[in-house]
Amino acid sequence: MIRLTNEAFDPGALLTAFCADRTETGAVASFTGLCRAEAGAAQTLELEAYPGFTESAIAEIAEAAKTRFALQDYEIVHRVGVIAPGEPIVFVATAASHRRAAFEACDQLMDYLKSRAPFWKKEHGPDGARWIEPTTQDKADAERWDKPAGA
Amino acid sequence: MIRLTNEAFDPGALLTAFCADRTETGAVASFTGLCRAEAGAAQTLELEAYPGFTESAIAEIAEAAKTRFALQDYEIVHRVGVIAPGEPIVFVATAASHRRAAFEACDQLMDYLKSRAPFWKKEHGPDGARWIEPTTQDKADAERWDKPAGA
Amino acid sequence: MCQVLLFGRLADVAGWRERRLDPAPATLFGLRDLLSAEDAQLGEALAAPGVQAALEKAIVRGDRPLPHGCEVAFLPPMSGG
Amino acid sequence: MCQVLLFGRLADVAGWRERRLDPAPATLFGLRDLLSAEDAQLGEALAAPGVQAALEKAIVRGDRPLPHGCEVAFLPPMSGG
Repeated sequence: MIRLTNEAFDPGALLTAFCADRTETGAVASFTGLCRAEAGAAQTLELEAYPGFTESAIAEIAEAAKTRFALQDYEIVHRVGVIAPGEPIVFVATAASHRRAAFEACDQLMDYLKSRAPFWKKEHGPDGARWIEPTTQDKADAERWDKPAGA
Repeated sequence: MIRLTNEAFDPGALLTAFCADRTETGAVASFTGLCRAEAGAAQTLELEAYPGFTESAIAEIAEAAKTRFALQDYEIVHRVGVIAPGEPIVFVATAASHRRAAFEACDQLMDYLKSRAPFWKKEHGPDGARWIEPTTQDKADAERWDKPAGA
Repeated sequence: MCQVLLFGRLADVAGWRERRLDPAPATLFGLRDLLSAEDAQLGEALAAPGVQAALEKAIVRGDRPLPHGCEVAFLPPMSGG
Repeated sequence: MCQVLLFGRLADVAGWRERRLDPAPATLFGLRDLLSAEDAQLGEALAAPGVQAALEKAIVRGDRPLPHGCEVAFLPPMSGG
């Protein structure tokens, strides 16, 4: 399931629901990205998506990861709009028989979401607002997955 | 925080509490290990710990990971006693400024917990009960972390 | 007729996010030229490296005819989430 | 006096998990010999590869004197969680 939301969400409630009624899942990995205050350097974050387009782009990546890592299930919830420090921005959970697949799929999905997913991000800080582009580290992280599996 | 419990627990409630009031944490990774039914091959799992000894052994590993990955915080909850299919066995959460550290620390803690932590595990299946030892894969996973960082 | 959407800093530069053009130019390049002629700053921003166009929510490269009633979006480099 | 704890399959083999010995042998090896003399199957299980002893919740290798009132545990190979 992939969902964009304007409202604050509780990652724990999502994890509870995601883990429920699983008798053949051994491993659930999750990642929650939170908005950092950066000691006052960033006050709020503003995220814009292109509804329809953004979910499709994420779904393409997520379905490829599902196949690659033989996932049983995944869930991706991404906040849009104005986000205050301490609030969750993104939640990703993956379910698999064994933990390596769950971890690697979750890690890969986050790398794609952070560097390549169609969001536009503005940081509102004490010196005004600025648009953010992916960091060099984010790009390098995402490129780790571009080689074929096992290479 | 490290805790052993005889009672079923909700990983989502733990994640909610772990994420609360964090304004300088960018990344929370979590892992939930669930008891698999294995299509009837395993009916319940029975886990024994040595109270005091087991928590200390885990704490030593967790504190080393906290230093190695510059974690802000971690939480480890491990079930003991009789565990039914679908129930959570273990929950690990890690908090860091950035996601790579949170993921790697969570992954490492799970590798140690699965292969080296002082638990004794009995599987009760249709053909009776048997004591489990770490799989070769579990041992290999844990050994990935034995080399010094960056090697 | 077509619906034009701007995202990220393109919307900030233009001062609008969504606009209905009726009549609309026949092609994507015609639309970009029209927007650039009306607003030189937006024209410059649209020509910046990494700006992409989407027609009916799919990225397109090069020129395309614009069907009646279509949705065109101009997307600056994506920030990631 | 000392408190003896068995874990995992050692407890299954012995049929007990915890036992108070009073008086207790003076050393860890003395304790192991006593338990093995009483129960040959437990003796064999204690001698199996990977079985470790802990004194006051700390793993010890080799023989040790047993202080009065101490806790000794015998631990078969750990399964992990």
